[in-house]
Amino acid sequence: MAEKLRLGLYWAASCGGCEIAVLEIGDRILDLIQVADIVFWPCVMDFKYDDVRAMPDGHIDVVLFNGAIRNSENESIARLLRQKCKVLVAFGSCAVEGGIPALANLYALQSLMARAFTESESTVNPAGTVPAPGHHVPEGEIELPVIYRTVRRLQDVVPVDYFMPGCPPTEKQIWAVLQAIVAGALPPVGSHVGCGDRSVCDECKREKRQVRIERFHRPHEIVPEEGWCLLEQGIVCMGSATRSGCEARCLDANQPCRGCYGPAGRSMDQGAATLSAVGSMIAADSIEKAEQILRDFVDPAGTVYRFGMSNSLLVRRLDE
Amino acid sequence: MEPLLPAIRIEIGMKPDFLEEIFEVPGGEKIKECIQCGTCSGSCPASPFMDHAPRRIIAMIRAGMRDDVLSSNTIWMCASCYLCQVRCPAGIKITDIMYGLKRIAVREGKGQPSSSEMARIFVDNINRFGRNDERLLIFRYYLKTAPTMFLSYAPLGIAMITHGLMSFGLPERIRGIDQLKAIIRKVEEEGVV
Amino acid sequence: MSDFEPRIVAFLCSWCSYTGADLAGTSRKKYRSNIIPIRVMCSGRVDPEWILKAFRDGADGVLVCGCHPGDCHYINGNHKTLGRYPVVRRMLAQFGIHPDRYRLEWVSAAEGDRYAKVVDAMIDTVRALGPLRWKDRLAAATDTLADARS
Amino acid sequence: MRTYAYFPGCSLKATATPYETSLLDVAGALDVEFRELDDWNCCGATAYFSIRETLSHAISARNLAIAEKGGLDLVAPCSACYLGLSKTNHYLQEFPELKRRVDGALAAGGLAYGGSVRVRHALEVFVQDVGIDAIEDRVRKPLDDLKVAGYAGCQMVRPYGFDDAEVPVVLDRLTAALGGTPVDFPLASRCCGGAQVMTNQPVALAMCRELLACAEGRKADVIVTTCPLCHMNLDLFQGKVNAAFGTSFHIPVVFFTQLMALAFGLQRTGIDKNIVPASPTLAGLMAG
Amino acid sequence: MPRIGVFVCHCGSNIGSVVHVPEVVQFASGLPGVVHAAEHKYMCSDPGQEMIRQAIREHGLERVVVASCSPLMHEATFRKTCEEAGLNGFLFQMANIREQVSWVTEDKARATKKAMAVVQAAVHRVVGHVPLQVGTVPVTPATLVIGGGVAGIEAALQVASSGTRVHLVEREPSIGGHMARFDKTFPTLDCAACILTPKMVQANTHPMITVHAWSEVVEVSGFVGSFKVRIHHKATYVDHQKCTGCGACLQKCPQRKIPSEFDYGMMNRRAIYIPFAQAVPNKPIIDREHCQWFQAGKCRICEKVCEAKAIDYDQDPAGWTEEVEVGNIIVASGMKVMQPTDMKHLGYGRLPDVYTGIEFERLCHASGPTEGHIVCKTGGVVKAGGRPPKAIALVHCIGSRDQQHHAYCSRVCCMYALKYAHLVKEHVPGCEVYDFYIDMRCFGKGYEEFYNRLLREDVRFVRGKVAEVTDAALYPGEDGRMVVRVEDTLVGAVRRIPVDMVVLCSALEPAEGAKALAQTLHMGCSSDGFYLERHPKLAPVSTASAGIFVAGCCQGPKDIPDSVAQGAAAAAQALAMIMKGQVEVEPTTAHVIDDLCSGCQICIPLCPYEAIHRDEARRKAYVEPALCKGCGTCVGACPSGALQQWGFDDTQILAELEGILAAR
Repeated sequence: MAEKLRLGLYWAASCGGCEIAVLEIGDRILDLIQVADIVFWPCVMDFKYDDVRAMPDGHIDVVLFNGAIRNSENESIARLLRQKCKVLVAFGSCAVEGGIPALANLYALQSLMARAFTESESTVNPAGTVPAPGHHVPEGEIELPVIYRTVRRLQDVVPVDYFMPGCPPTEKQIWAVLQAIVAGALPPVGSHVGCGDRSVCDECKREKRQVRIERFHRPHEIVPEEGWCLLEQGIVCMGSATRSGCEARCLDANQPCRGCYGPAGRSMDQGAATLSAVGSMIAADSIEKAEQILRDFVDPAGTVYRFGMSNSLLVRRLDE
Repeated sequence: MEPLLPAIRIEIGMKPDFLEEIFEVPGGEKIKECIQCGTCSGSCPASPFMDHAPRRIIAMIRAGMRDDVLSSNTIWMCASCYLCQVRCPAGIKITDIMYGLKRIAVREGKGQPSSSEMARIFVDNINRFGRNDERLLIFRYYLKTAPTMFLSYAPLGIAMITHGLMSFGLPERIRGIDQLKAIIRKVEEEGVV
Repeated sequence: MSDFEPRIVAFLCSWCSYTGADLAGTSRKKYRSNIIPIRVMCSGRVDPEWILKAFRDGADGVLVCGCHPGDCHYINGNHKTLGRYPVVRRMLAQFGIHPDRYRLEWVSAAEGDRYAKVVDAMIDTVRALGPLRWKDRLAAATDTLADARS
Repeated sequence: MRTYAYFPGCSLKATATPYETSLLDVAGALDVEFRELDDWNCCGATAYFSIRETLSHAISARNLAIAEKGGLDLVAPCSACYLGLSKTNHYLQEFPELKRRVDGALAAGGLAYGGSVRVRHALEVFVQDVGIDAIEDRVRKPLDDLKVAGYAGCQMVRPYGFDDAEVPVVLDRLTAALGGTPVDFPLASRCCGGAQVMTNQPVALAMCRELLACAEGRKADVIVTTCPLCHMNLDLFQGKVNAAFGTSFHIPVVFFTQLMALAFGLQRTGIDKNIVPASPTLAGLMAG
Repeated sequence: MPRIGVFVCHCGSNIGSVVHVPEVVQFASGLPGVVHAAEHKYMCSDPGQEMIRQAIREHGLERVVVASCSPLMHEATFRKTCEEAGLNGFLFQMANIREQVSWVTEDKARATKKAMAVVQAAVHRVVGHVPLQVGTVPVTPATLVIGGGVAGIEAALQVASSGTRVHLVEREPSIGGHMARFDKTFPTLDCAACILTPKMVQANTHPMITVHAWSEVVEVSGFVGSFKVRIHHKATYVDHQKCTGCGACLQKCPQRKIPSEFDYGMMNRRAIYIPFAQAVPNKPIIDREHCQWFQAGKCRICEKVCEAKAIDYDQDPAGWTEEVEVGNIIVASGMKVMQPTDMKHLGYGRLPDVYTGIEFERLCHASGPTEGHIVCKTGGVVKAGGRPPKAIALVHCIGSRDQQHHAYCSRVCCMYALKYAHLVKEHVPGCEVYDFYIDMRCFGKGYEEFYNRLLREDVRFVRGKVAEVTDAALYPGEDGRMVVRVEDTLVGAVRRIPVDMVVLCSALEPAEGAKALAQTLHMGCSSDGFYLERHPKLAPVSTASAGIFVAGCCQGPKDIPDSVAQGAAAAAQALAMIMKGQVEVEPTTAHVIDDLCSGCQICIPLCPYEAIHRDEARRKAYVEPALCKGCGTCVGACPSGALQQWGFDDTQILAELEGILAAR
C-alpha cells in the first residue's frame, strides 16, 4: 500500500477553539488515521519543536495552521513548518485574517500590557511585574517570545497555500477538507477551502422587508423578531459582507453575523463594505440626521473588523 | 507772459498704486467694484460743498490722482452720516474710505488744516485726559485756528453760560489714564494706522 | 511642515460637482494643484473601500463632492453618500486618522467659486495635519523576527 | 427694575447736561436703572478715526471690555458714542486682523474683550425694552396737539441702527405715545452737519437750514432730538443759521427725554435750558 | 497589457501656456502599455482627430487616452474619433488637463506635474476598459411645456406644428404671461396685444395643443423619452366644457371691489372673473375667498344668470389631478418683477405716483386703470381723468446691478425705460421726461437706433443713479411735488429735479416657486436663482437633465425677441428627439455578477428608478438596463462587489486611484 499521508496541526495566537473543532469530527478521526499519520500536533500529543527541526524539508504533506502571528514564537514556528511541509493551510479566522487577537491592533502594545498585567480591576500585581523576553532564574536565563506590536495573518510571514476561514470552521467543512486532502482533490493553490464564495445572506433564511434603518440596537438591547433580517431591524449584521460557508448558524440562533469568514465576493475590505451597505440603508436626508441615527452604531471599527483587522486595508491604529 | 499749458493729465504724473493704499481700510478693496453710479454723491448732504463729490473721489483714486484727492476739501467735508454707505450698490464702505483718506492727509500734513487740527486736538485731549472736555476742545481749537473768530463766538458762549450749559472748573482725568496710555502705546508700537 | 505638499484625491459627481469644478476653471478661479479629481456619475457610487485604499496608498486627504441634498441628479443618490459619511469618519478616527482628512462637501454646477474655496480650505486643513504616510508608518509599527532577535 | 451699564459720553457731562438729567429722571420714572460705566473713556467719536483707526477701535474696546465685566447691556444716549461703540463691536467680528491688534493692545492695559457686550441707544431701551405701552401708561400730561418733528439724525440709525436707516419711525411712535402729534418729517435721518459746525461751519449751517426749513414747512412746534450734537447744531446754532441765510426760524429743539419728562409731569425737564425759547404750544404744556 | 496611445492637446495656449506639454508627452510615452504618445495644437480639430485615427491604425492601438479639456466638453467627440478608426468608443479615456489643471493655476511646474498625474491615472484606468454599446430608449411623441408666457406659447406652437402632442401648463387663469400686460413693445413700438393675442388664441385652438390653464405641475417621474407628469388643476367652480364665455356672470356678480392681480391691485375685479378681456381660455373662474356664496352661503347670482348652466359650486375645492406621459419637457416658467418696497428712500409705497415699471405699463395700457391716460392719482386712487404729470422720472437699475439686491443686470430695463420715455412724450404733450441711467445698454437689433430716436425726442437723459425721491420741498418750484435727488455724473453736480411721477425700473427676479419647480424636475439653479443651462454658449436651452429644456426668463432676464428665440430653439431640440423616435442612453449601467450575488437585496430599495428586482427563482438581484440611469449608488453599496457599473467598475476606479497616487 502507498505511504500514509503525513499531517501536522499547529496552534499559534488563537483561543484553541480550532483544535476542538477538529476533534468535533469525533470517531471519524479513527478513519483519518487509517490513511494519515499525525506527525505534529502539540496540543494533543507530546511533540517537540526539535522533532520538527529534525525532519527533512517537505516531510509533512499538509499542515493545518491555526492562530494569528502575535509574537516571535508564532512567526518562527510558522517559518519552520512552511519549510517542513508541502501544503500549508491557514486554518480558522485567526490564521486567515487575524481574528479576535487582531483587535489588539486598535491599541498600543504598552497600554494593552498595562491593562492586562497591572490596571485591570481583577489584577493584583503590587510589584508591577510584566512579561519580559529575557528572565533570570536560578537554573539560568530563560527566554520568552517577544510580543509583536501588530498582529498579522499567517500569509504576512510565510506563503500560504490554502485559506480555511471560520471561527471556528464547522466540523462538516473540516471533514470535507480532510477528505479532499486525503483524496488529493484540493482546488488550485491560493483558494479558499471549506467555505462558499458568496455572502452569508445566501444561506440565511430571514426575510427582507425593504425598510430603511431608523435606529440601531446592540444585540443585547432588544430581542430581535425571528425570521426578519436583523440589519433591517437595526442590528449590525455583517452577513451581507461576509463569506458564506457557515450555514448562517449565528442567525439561526437569532444573533447577528460577526463576519468571521472574512470579506465576501470581490470586496477587498470587509469593514468598508459593511459600512457602505449599512450607511446606504439608513433613513437620512441630511448629514445631521445621519449622525443622529448612526450615534447608536457603537464602536464601528471593533464591530466591522471583529475578525478581520489584520486583513483590513488599514491593518491597525496609527496615532498621528 | 506765462506759457499756456494744456490741462491734460499725463499718465507719468499719476499714482496708480494709490489704490492699494486704500486697501489698508478694512474692506477697502471693494472700491474696485465701484460702477460710478453717483448714488453716494447724490445722497451726500455735504457733496454740494465739496471740491469733488465722493463718486469722483473714487474715480480719481482709481486714476491715481493722489495729490488732488488728498488736497481736496472733500475728505474733510464728510460728516460721517453713512448715507452713501448704506445705499452704495457696490457695498463700498465709503465713509471708512473717507476716514482712510483723512488719515493719509493728516500723516502727510495735506488738506484742510482747520479740520485736521480739530481732529488732532480731539485725539490729544483723549490721549491726555481719557475724555474730551468740550470747553477745552473748543478753546484750543479756535485759539489754534482762528483766534479772532473765537471772539465772534462770545455771544454763543454767553448764551450757553446763562443757560447753564457751560460749567467752570478744570478738565478731569480718568483714573485709568495710564492703562489707556498703555493701550495706545501698544498700538503705536504695532506701527499700524 | 511648511514645505509639505499634501496629496488629495477628490471624487466628484459628474452632474453637479465635476461641472462645478469645470466652471471654476472656465471662470479662471485659482486654487492649489494638490488635488486630483476622479469623476463618478454620482457621489452615491463612491465606495468607502476607495477612501481607505486612498489613505493606505499615499493620499493625505480625500474629498468627496456631490449635489446639494435635494438637488441630486439621481433624485437621492447623495442621501446614501451622506448616510455613509459620519460612520466612516468615526471609524477613521478609531484608526488614528484625523476625520478632517476625509470631507464631504456639496458643490452645485454653479458653484465654481465655492469649489475653489473648498479645495483650498481642504488643502490648508490637511497641510496643518501633516503627511499621513500610512504605508511607511505601518511598516515601522510592524515587528519581525529580525527585530525580535536584535 | 431693569438695569443697564450707562455710557454718558463727554457731551452729557458738559454741553448737554439737560439731556442727562432728563434721561436719568425719565429712567427712574420707568423703573430703569442706568449704572454709569466705571472710569469710561471718550468713545473717540468721528474725529479719532481721522487720525488712527486701530487706535480708535482700541480705546472704545477699553469701554466695551470694562462693560463686559459687568455683564450688562451698554447704553449710550449720544448717537456718536452709540455708533462708535457698535462699530468697534461689529469690526472686531468682521476683521480678525483688527481684532488681533486690538486684543494685543487691551492686554497691554491688562484688559480683554470677548465681544459679548450689546451696545444700545437710550431711545432703543425705552421703546423696545420698557415698551411703548408702559411709556403710554406713565404719561400724566399728554402733549395734546403738540406737533413734533421726530429727528433721529444719522448715527443712531446708520449703519448699525435699531431703527430704519432711511425712514426711522421710533420717534414718531414715542411722540404718539406721549399724546403728541408726529408730523411727517422726511429729513428725519438726514445729517445735521455734525462736527462740521466747528470745522466747516458754513456747510453745517446749510445742512441745518434744510432741516429747519423742512420742520417749519411741516408746521412742527418742536424738533425732538436723540443726540447732543444734533441738538447743539439745531438749537445753539439756529440763530447763526438765521443770521447766515436771513431766515427767521424759531423752532424749539428738545431731547426726546425732555419731551418724556414733560409728558410724565416730572419736575426737571430742562427745557428751559434750551437756547431757542419754547413755542406757545410747548410753553403752554410746560405751564399747564 | 493592451497597446495604449496617449494624445496631449495644447488647446492653443489654453493648456500649452501653463502645462509643459512636451514634458507630459514624454512622461506618458514611458508609462506601461503606452506604445505611442503625441501632441497637437488643437486635438479636437479635424487634423487633430485625423492624427488620432491614423495612430490607431498605424500603431494598432487598443486603448486611447486624450489629455485635453473636460470630458463634459469633448468626450463624445473623441469617442466618435475612435469609432471612425474602428476602435470601440469606450476603450477611450479622457484626461482633463484644462478646466481642472491649466485654467486653475499659474504655477507652470505644479500644473505640469498635476497634468502628468492626471494622464497617468487615465492610462492606468483605460487598461481595464471594455467595449460597450450605446443603448437607445423610445421617445413618447409628446412634449410638456411649463409656463404659458410668450416663450412657452412659441415653444408649444412650434412643437405642435409638427403634429406632435403638446401639454401647455399655466398656473394663472390665462396664458399670455407678462407680455399680455404690455401696451407697446420696444423698439418697434408695435402693440403687444396685437402680436400676442393671435398666438394665444392659436395655441388654445390648435388641435395638437392641450392648454391646462389654472393648473400646476406637481410631480415629474420617469426619465428622458418617457416622463410621467402629474398636473394639478385648481378648482374653477365653472364647467369650462359647458361655459360659452358669454360673460353674463361677470356683469352680475355683486362682489365688485376685489383688487385685480392682473393690474397689481390698481383695478378691481369680481368674485367670478377672467383676468383680462383677451384672456385665453376666455372662461371665468370663481375666487372662493371672495365669493358671497362660499363665504356667506347666499347669492348664487352667477348660477342664475348662466344660461349654459356651467356654474358648479360643488367642484372639489382641492381641484383634480391628471397624469400625462411626455417624451421631453420645455420649462418656460418666466420671472417676476421685484417689488422695491424696502427701498424706502425711493418713496415706493410711501409717496403717491411712484410706480414700478410693470405697473406703469398698465397706466399706458388702454384697458388699464386709467384707460391709457398717463395721469397722477386723484385722492390716492389711480383712475382716468386725473391731472397729467408735468414731469416724469424714469429710474434705471432698481434692484439690478446692486449687491444689496441683485448683482446681475436685468437687461430689459434700459429699453423699456426708453419705450416709456417715448410713450409719455406721445401721450402727455409738454411733459418733461427725465431718464436716470447708469449705463445705457441698448444691445439688440435696432435698439441703439431707438435710443438715438429718443435723444431726438428731447428726453432729458441724466447719467446717475437716483439717490432719493423725497417730498421735502426746500426750493422754489418743489412745493407739492416729488423731488428727485441725483448726481448728474457727467455734469459733476448734484441736482434736485421736481417731478410728478416716478417710474422705478425694478429688476426681474426668478418666478415665485422657481426653486420648488427646479426640485420637481431635478434641475439646477445658478446662485441668483435662475435655471442653469447646460452650457452658457454651446447649450443655452438644454439643461443637465436629458430631455429637459429651458426657454425665456426662467433661465435669466431677457426681452421678448430672445424669449421667443429660445422658445423656438427649445422646440427644435425637443422635436429633433421626437422625430428620431429614440434617444441614446449611456451604456454605463449597473449589472450583477451572478456568481457573487447572494441575493441580500440591499441594493433593491436604493434604486430611485426601481430598476433592480430580485429574480426569485435564482434568488439573485437583476438590473433592468432600460430603467437603470447609471448612478452607481447600488454598486457603491453592494457589500460583496457583486454589483458593478459598466465604465465605472471598481477595478477601473481603483486603477485610476493607483495612477494618481503612483505619480510623484
